[in-house]
Amino acid sequence: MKVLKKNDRRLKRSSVGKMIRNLFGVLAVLFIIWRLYLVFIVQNNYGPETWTRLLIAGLVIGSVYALIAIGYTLVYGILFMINFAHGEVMMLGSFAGFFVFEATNAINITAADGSVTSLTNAQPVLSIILAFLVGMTFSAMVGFFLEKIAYRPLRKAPRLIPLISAIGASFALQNAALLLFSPQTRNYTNPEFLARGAGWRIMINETAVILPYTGVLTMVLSILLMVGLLLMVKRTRLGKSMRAVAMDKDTAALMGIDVNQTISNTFIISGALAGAAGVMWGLHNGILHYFVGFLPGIKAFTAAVLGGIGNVPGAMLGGMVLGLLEAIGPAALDISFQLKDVIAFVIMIVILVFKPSGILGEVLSEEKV
Amino acid sequence: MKVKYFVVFLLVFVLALSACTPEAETPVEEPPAVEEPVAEEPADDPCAQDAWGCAVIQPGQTIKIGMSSPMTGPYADFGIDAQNSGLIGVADAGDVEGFAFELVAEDDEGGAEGGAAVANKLVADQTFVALAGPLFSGATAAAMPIYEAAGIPMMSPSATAGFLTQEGSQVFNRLPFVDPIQGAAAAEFMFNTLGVRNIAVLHDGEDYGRGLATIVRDEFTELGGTVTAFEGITPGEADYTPILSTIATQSPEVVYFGGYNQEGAVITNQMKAVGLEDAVFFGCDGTWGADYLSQTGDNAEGSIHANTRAPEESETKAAFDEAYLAAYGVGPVVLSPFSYNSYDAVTILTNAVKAVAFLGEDGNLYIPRGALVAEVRGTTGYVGIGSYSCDAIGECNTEGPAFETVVNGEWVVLD
Amino acid sequence: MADLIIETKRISKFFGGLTAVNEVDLQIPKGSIYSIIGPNGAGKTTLFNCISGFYVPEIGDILFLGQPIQSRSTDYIASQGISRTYQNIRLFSNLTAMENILVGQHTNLQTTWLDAIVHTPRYVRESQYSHDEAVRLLTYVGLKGLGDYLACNLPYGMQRRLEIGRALANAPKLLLLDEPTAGMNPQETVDMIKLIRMVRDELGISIILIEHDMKVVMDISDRISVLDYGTKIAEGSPKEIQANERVIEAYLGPGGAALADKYQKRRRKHA
Amino acid sequence: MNSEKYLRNSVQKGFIFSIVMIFMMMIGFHVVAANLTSKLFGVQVLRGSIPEVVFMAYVHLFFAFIFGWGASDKNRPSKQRVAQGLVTSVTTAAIISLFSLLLVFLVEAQLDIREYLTAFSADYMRYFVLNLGRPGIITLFGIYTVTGLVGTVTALFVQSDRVQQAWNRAKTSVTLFWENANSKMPAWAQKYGKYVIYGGSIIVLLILPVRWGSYLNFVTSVVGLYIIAGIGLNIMVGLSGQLMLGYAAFIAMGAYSMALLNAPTPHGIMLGFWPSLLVGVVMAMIAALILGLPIMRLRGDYLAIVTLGFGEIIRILLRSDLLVDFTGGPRGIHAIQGPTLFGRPFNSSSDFVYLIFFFIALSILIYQRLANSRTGRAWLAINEDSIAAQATGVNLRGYKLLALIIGAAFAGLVGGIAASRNAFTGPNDHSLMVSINVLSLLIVGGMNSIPGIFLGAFALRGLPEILREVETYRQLAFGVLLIVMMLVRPKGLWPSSRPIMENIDKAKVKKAKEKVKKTKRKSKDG
Repeated sequence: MKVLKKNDRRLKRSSVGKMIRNLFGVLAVLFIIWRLYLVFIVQNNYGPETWTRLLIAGLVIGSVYALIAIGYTLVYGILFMINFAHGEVMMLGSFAGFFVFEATNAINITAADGSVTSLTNAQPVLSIILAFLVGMTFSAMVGFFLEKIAYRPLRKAPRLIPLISAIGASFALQNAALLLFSPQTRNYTNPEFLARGAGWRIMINETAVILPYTGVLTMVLSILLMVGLLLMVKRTRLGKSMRAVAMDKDTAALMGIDVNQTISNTFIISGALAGAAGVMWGLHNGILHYFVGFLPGIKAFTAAVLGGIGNVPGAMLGGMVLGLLEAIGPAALDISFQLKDVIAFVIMIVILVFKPSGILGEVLSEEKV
Repeated sequence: MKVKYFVVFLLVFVLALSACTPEAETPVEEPPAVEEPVAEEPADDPCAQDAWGCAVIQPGQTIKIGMSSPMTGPYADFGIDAQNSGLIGVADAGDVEGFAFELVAEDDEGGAEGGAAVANKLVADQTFVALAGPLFSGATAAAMPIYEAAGIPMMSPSATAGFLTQEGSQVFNRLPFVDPIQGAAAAEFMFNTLGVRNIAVLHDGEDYGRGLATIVRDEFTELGGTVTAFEGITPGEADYTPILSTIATQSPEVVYFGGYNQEGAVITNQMKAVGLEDAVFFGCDGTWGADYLSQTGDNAEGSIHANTRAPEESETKAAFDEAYLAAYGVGPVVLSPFSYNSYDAVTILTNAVKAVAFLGEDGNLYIPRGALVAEVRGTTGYVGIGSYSCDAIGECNTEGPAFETVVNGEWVVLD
Repeated sequence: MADLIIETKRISKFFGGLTAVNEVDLQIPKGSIYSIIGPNGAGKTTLFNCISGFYVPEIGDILFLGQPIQSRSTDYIASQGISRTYQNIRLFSNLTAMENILVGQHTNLQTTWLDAIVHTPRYVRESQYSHDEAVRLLTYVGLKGLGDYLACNLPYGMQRRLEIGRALANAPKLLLLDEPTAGMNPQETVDMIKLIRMVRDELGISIILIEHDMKVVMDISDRISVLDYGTKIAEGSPKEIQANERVIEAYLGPGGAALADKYQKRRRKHA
Repeated sequence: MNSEKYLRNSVQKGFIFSIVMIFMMMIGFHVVAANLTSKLFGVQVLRGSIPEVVFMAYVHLFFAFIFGWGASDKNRPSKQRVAQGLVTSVTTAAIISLFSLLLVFLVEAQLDIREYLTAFSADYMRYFVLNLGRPGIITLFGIYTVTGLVGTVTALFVQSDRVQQAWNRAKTSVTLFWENANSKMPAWAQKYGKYVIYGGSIIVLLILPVRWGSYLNFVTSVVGLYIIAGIGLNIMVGLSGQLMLGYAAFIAMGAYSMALLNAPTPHGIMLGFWPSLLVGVVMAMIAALILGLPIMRLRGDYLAIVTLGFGEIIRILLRSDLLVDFTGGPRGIHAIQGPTLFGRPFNSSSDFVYLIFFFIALSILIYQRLANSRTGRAWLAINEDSIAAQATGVNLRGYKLLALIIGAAFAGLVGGIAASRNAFTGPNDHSLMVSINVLSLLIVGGMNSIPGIFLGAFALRGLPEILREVETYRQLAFGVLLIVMMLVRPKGLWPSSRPIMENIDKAKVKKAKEKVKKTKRKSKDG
């Protein structure tokens, strides 16, 4: 066989790539340091009270992102698909919680002293628990049926197919909510003691910084839920079977694990978490409409990838990092708040360029030869 | 072989397309078959003299008033509200010589692509005579040339971008006061009436809000005041405390916001929590409305917004409110601030149609398009929910806004 | 030195604490069929991966025709003339057999995407040539007429042959075969041995072979190296290796030599 | 045991059907359905008003029939199937009747729940039970039971062996006839027949844009632009396997280059259409290079999210205060000039359709040539198995980058043409939804298949235009259709096939096939 002339022009291309990458990284870091220097040393516009406020806002929004991100990550870990409709599941959960509060508001209870209060205020804890239960249950149901109808038949298909199905589901759920509930913006009526804007007053620099009750509730509850989830994944039978299915479906099936049931359970859990996030969203932010799930959905997906998709602690970390970046980033780098998503995405890209599997993601073995 | 099937498919596709809208068979550029009856009519026939010819409505057909608005996607509430209001307007309009009006509301998704699509779709229909819309400036800019070519008068309830009337369009008119007028009035009101000197200006980064905020900033600086911050927010979010916290460090007396009521309500609610307790929320006509009140509750007290100078609680308004509530279960101005404008836009158009339409001897209704365009442009002294007179470039509201504040959950007009 | 096709100088590769390849020296002469054997997990495939550039050995040099290649990228190494096959077949399974071969020719072709868009005369000439070559190669590995089959639809043995065909399309100087007869029935194995010999004899391509089937190894190898726990424990001609006690122990454990002896005797008795 | 199971399935089905029905009622779909039905019967109904009650009855009958049709399993004996149909129909009927009872109660009690569920107007609720009030409940029960059963029996008949056989026979005879006719044609016709068909279709395509109105021209050019975009994205996703969710950013590059260079505001450079288009294409390619260089290490979903982020960054920057003087901000840029060709300006809507037809043809040519070249095969190899591709000498990064750049060039082209045709571009034209739409059309149509991309573009952009009839329901319908298409045709409407390259004659293929079969059998035995 005739041997053609060899191509000798190829030099060390990979090192050129590495150089560009490093240059990119160094530039990014230098830029950030320069802006931080400007803000903290040269301008120093904001006192500690402002930073505390930003921190609070970042932590609250971060914990909501984290909860939603866990849903993405759980599903991704098992099915390797992006459940694009997850934000819509959250939105529906939020609606369910809203209806609970509307119902408890409508019921009037006459107290012993003759004053009339709504059930929401007479039994605030009960109504909040009820709202969370209903919201989580409803979202879990939506997640369950979503998997059963739109994803299960596609389990063997190439990976892009379920993604498109999920996009379709996202459209369908969003517009179903639009048509059912009208495009009107709704308001959560919180129990009085959880009124939005009310909170503990912390004096910093002789200025009162409000630590809102709803924010604290959101943070505490989401951390509790996340810890609970972690324990469940680590300790319980269900968690073990989830991990087994994530590793290898066929082998897990051979070990006697009901793969379908496990996947359904995963969707139920991720749906329930999204529902909880939805109710928290409503309690903290108050407003609710059919489009409310879209942006947090995209953000939480970003957070999940940032933390290392498929990795539960990673999703939490990613959510928190993203929340803080969004809240503090623009002020800390002295960039317009309009560009906060740009900052978040750029920093995400920088992180991913250097850690291609996210912050906590396992290094995918490059060559499984 | 496969290629052959493919060609067959292409043909089928082409045929299917042509079958879908049979009305579209006749190209719209050339005046339709009106010419022939015209030839027999006397020389002073309006159709023959008209630059765009006549719309011919045959018995059994309706006079179509179009509407182009976002009915899906993030601004669906605006479009659905406009449709709801428009339907009432059409119902109130009654008929012309026994020909009924019909509102054809199409979804333009608020963007240029959709605006052009709707325009092309609508002008293909011979019985379509006038457009109430588009709602958004982006869609309007893209659609205007198409309506212009077809001789369709437009009456937008809410497209406020300044340039829309600056380019010599014959067909485009609008009801809202334009951004320059409102911006100047708002700056003047803040500086002179309220007597504030430090304001922060926020906008939602959309065409409308940003344009307005820019004008307010410039005007206020010109008057001698200080604009402590000029920032854009990301629309659609539910937490604006970070940006409000940074603004609070400059302690402005007024937070001016150019944008829509959803973001406006969120900002109002969150101002208290971040050290802007003493600042006044100053909104625009985009934030005015019942929806804002229901979302902000007590937080709204003392905030100031711009609104059309309305004849106070007219009969028309009361009747409209009642009809809206009965038909849709919610009140007007809940879904968007433009319910009243949409109703008025449709009513002005139907009035104009009534003025120019005439019954032909063949029993068809003739609507000379050019005359209709002129009639709409020439609207004077219209009194519906608001009162409007259009000027030579199609601005129907040159009066400027009235500023209203919230007292005990009610809108109160400030002087 | 000039007659060596490839030489590894004390190369080592670590995975965390595990030493997969430990200071392995190999000198492989041009035109030979050289086998590497050893128990499972001995580091044979890792050695292949080091040579073909998937892994960079932490220590040591790899010289291909006297040039160091140990830190070069995989595609550069391939373009220099080293082709390989895989333990578990890695064909482009949704491409046709023909296309697999055409991809294999990649480094031999010079036209760029611009040529392809414009259809320059150069491109037309080259694509005609590559097409003819691919058909010839298909025939060579015994897949004539199957060129338009999707690779995944071919039977197992043919996939193995196709993989070798793809590797040959590169016009390599050195061919690394990773268990080419794994999972084959006796007839297919015999055909495969024939093919491997033919490649060496007719095309003059040096071959390194990883193989578990001792019959194959002893049959076609010129020289054999034995790896155990990443270390080379023996090297020599097939005869020498068969007699080497360390090798037998590596395969059968301590005392393995005696065991093997006994087994051989018993088999003879039965026969 | 078995019988219980299949009947239980039927009850389940009944539940699902009735839930679907109730959901449709709750979003107010029945009025639209009745409207469409009345149109079918030639009765025009004003928009926003309720048509005559008889059309509601038709809608009920239609759905009941469909439910009955779908009630039974195909492979069960007919008696069981009838039983299934009965059970499903009765379940559906019962639940719908219960729901109607609720509606009647709501109407009679004059409760207004539109505050929460917007569709529940009293008129609509009355209309749903056929304006009959309480007796309407019984009527509905009857309709759903009887019509459902009729549906089942019809399905039984149509799917029975005899009918199926007759159908198959008819089908074969038609194909036979077709083949006969084909072979009887004279030699020249057989040889040049396809050229006649090509020529004919080209002539039809050339004539049509003048014939049909501006709306169809508009739809055609939107679909056409999406076809070009789909071809470009296919190079990224289909050939080289890089999931790209920020394609709109490259389209924006092309659109804004066109807008900034060829519009009176904000810069008034007025470079002309063709140079601006070229600049747009080059800008898109440069953007792809800049994006691609640092992220070549990323794979799969990480790549997807980074490209999504890139798309959002570009969109936000375009509308930000930072660049407002340069890009026109959220207002966008309007009055973008159209092209001139040999001094003739493009002014009718059909001109742009021709322009787009030309570019579609060019794109297909370039795509086909690339896909069947060394470059295209290298991309496919990377997509199939990047490790093995690298070991055959494919420079992974180089080729991935090349795919990004070439794909982006198509996007630049699309952006430029679209901006010029709309005479407008703004940041909202380049949102995430555009990227998702292009990706969806690719997958719905079938990756790596030009006819698939045509079908996909039609389904994704043409269909929503046709669905305008159902107004606010169209996005919902679109979402549901997307799911259904994926479930029914996961490989796309027109899956790709690999080119025949060895060009062997049929006898040899047969021989080879037998050989394959034999070997397969052998290895099975072994």
